[in-house]
Amino acid sequence: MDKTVGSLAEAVSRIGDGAHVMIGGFGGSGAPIELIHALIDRYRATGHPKDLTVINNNAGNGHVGLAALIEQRMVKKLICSFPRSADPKVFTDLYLAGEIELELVPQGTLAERIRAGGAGIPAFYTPTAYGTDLARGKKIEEFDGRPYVQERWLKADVAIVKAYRADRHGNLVYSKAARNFNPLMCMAAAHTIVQVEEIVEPGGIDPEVVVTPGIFVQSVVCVTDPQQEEDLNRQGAHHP
Amino acid sequence: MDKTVGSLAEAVSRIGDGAHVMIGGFGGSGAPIELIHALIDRYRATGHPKDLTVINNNAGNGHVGLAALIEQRMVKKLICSFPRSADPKVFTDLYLAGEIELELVPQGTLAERIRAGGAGIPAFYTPTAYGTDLARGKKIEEFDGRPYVQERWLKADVAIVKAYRADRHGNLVYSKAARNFNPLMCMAAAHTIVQVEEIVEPGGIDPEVVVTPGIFVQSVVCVTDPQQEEDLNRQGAHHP
Amino acid sequence: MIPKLSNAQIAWRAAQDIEDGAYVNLGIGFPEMVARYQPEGREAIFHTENGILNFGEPPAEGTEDWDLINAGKKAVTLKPGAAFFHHADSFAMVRGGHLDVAILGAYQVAENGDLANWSVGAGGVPAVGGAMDLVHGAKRVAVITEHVTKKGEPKLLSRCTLPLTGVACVTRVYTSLAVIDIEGGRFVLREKLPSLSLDALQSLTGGELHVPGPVTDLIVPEL
Amino acid sequence: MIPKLSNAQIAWRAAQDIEDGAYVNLGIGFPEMVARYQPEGREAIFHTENGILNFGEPPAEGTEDWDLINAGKKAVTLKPGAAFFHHADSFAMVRGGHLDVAILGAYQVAENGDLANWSVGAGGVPAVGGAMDLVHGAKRVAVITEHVTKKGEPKLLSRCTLPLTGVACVTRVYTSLAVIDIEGGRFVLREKLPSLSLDALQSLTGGELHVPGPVTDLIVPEL
Repeated sequence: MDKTVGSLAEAVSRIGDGAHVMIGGFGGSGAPIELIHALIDRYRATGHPKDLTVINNNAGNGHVGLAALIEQRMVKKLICSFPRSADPKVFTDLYLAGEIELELVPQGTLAERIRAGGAGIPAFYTPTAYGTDLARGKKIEEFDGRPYVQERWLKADVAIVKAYRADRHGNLVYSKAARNFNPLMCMAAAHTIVQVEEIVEPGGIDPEVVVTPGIFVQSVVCVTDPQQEEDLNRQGAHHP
Repeated sequence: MDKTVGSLAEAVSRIGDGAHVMIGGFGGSGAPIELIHALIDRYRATGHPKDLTVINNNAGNGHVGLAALIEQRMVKKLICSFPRSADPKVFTDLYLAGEIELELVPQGTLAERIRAGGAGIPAFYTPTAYGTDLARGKKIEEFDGRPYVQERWLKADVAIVKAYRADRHGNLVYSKAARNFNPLMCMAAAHTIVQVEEIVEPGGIDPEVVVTPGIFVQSVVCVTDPQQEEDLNRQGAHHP
Repeated sequence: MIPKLSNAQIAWRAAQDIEDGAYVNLGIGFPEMVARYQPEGREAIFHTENGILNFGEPPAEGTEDWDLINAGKKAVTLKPGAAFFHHADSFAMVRGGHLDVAILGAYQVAENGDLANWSVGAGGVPAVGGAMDLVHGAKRVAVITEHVTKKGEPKLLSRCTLPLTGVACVTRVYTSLAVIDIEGGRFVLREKLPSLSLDALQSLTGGELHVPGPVTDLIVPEL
Repeated sequence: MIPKLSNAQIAWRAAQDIEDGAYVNLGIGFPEMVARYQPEGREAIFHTENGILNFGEPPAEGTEDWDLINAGKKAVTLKPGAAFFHHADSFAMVRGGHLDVAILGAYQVAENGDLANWSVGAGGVPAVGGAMDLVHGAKRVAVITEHVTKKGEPKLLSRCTLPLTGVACVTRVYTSLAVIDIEGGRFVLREKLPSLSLDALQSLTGGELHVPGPVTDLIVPEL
């Protein structure tokens, strides 16, 4: 069993128009910048994929990564908790012009909805957002005398995520707080594509410390020295 | 911050009559034998705690650990998925005599209910058990044209669990498949008591490999060379 | 005496349908035998509910590690690329549709795919374990079983009479006599022992066998 | 000019109520200052939504690791005994009642404990982050805030007029003028600046201040 693919371009080659795409990371931490840029490069060469629905905690920052994806007008709708950043101009301009849809979800509910998608739980109840605008139109049920909001699972056609190290079976470990949404998104997508700094043989990761078991991963691509969104933005980088 | 306690007796000293007690382990693997036996010893000395509701995957095996707890008549009700074992006589006799209650829960639903208890999710929907006797009387709801069963969270007053190593903050790592229900039960109890083979200073466990963060743990007790239920039963052991 | 496959031969036949790279859960007991007959050159990864992916053969007697067991509480070993995880993550794999195949035993299977394999009804101590979870989520849920009970009664029925494990969940049944798919609420015969007539097979089956296409000879090596 | 506490002084006052051994989440921005004023001899463990327990001070400029940030996306360091975990486990800690204290900023707080701190209403891009989760689950949800807005309007009100973050969730408010508990749907005054009369404080407060017990002088060091 070998889930490695040879290039970033090959890794993102099968993402289709209209796909629901989960993109890992919290801000720039754990964001798969190289995979996102490969997707942009493909779009600029072929016109595909377009009309994407993207699930991420944020809406990008500056002109690289998710912000660059939005800037290319590849994203029809964004599902996120916090579309603000140091430089949110790309998303903000399109949103205020009514040219991108936004589904705003509380951060913990977003995480739990993604986990539910991966775990085969179609709906659950949470106290979060009860009595607020973000619960409008949602089913309310009382348990033990307290009201809760019903929330639905979130699934995706594809997840593109970043980890630190993988073995050829797709077992993953992460680096520090770059873990965040990545392990959940691996679970919730039909096809999960991971970029890692290092690929080792099976047995090269202690079974006790695996964070994402390989069953949740379909493709692994090696990016030995990945860029950090924060560094790129401090340099004023643009992609392309 | 130091969550260590000096003895098994002290660790279990505050469990009250009628308490809901989660006991970690899957069969003998990950079962906190020494903590269970300390609880039995306290009961034999003081008459407390009694009328316990115990949550465990199984109903014990032979005459040690959970089986011994049941044999002492300390358990009023058992919530489990599989009350059969190589030697299930203790539970079976009491059950057939109508002297212990049983709530039978599919294993995956049991795990998810405990996680939900720990995660503040009062109810969720699962396909498991739909159309079977174990869904009787439960709320059914359709999502995307498929019927699902509503299940409620499970919480406990106390969890007694087994891990491999702890630091003084209660961060835990486990040994192999002895992990099983233990990390979930740590999350779902108001007070979690853990027995470990080794206690180290904070910093002695790599933050990347912590399985149970210390926030879910209240008491840690050291049992350097814990017994395995399987070995005890092969020796024909009884407790006391 | 009707010719029939041994348990090992049924397990062998089921093993031939497991694709290279498949993630597989084998039910406790008889289904565990399927792992022995993986075709050469194919690598399946086995999952056990209690939190291991990619476990292997039992260890030598006397070298067991009782922290390293499968769902049947039998000692196992690890293969390179194994992973441990807790019970909620384990059943996320099951319920979330991440397993390619689950192979389970059965008391009864109905032509609509209903499965009964956890309870013989009233009396005794009920125990369900992971059975009701395993029938949901795996991309393919197959059953391996004797074609009839020890008393000679059909186990493949129009409707199950024993308490159900799951509704409309089974898609293929490997029996001691035949391989039968469940499609559109019907038993569809795919393979049968060459020495057995269709009529004879039908007489041992509690629901109607449909034969929309060719029926292959069910040929299995001596084991 | 009304005398009032600086932000640092409000944060200092809030920090005095954090017990030894408490697990604490501090909201993004102003609430983060509370971490600086932990009383000597007490050890609190700080949680950040993006998956760290027991993080510490920011690193020196130029030594940041951008994989090691807090929920405000600022670089942090680790203390001994830290742990990493994914977002679902992180919010299990929040929603599951495992945090002892959450300290948040506010646009408005109502006497029934309602909090508005995520949206100033129509216009602009809405963003909620973890605010709606944090108000549920922590054993104690406290707010630190100026007593009035920059325009001098009360932030403590009978009812919030801005979009709510959570219903009946706040139990204590530390302001630039006073410490006020929310009990039984009422503002209960506990401490006020000694130079400020009760009438003056009431005139700056949009809901009735109840004084069922002694009111302590709110005394805070120069910072």
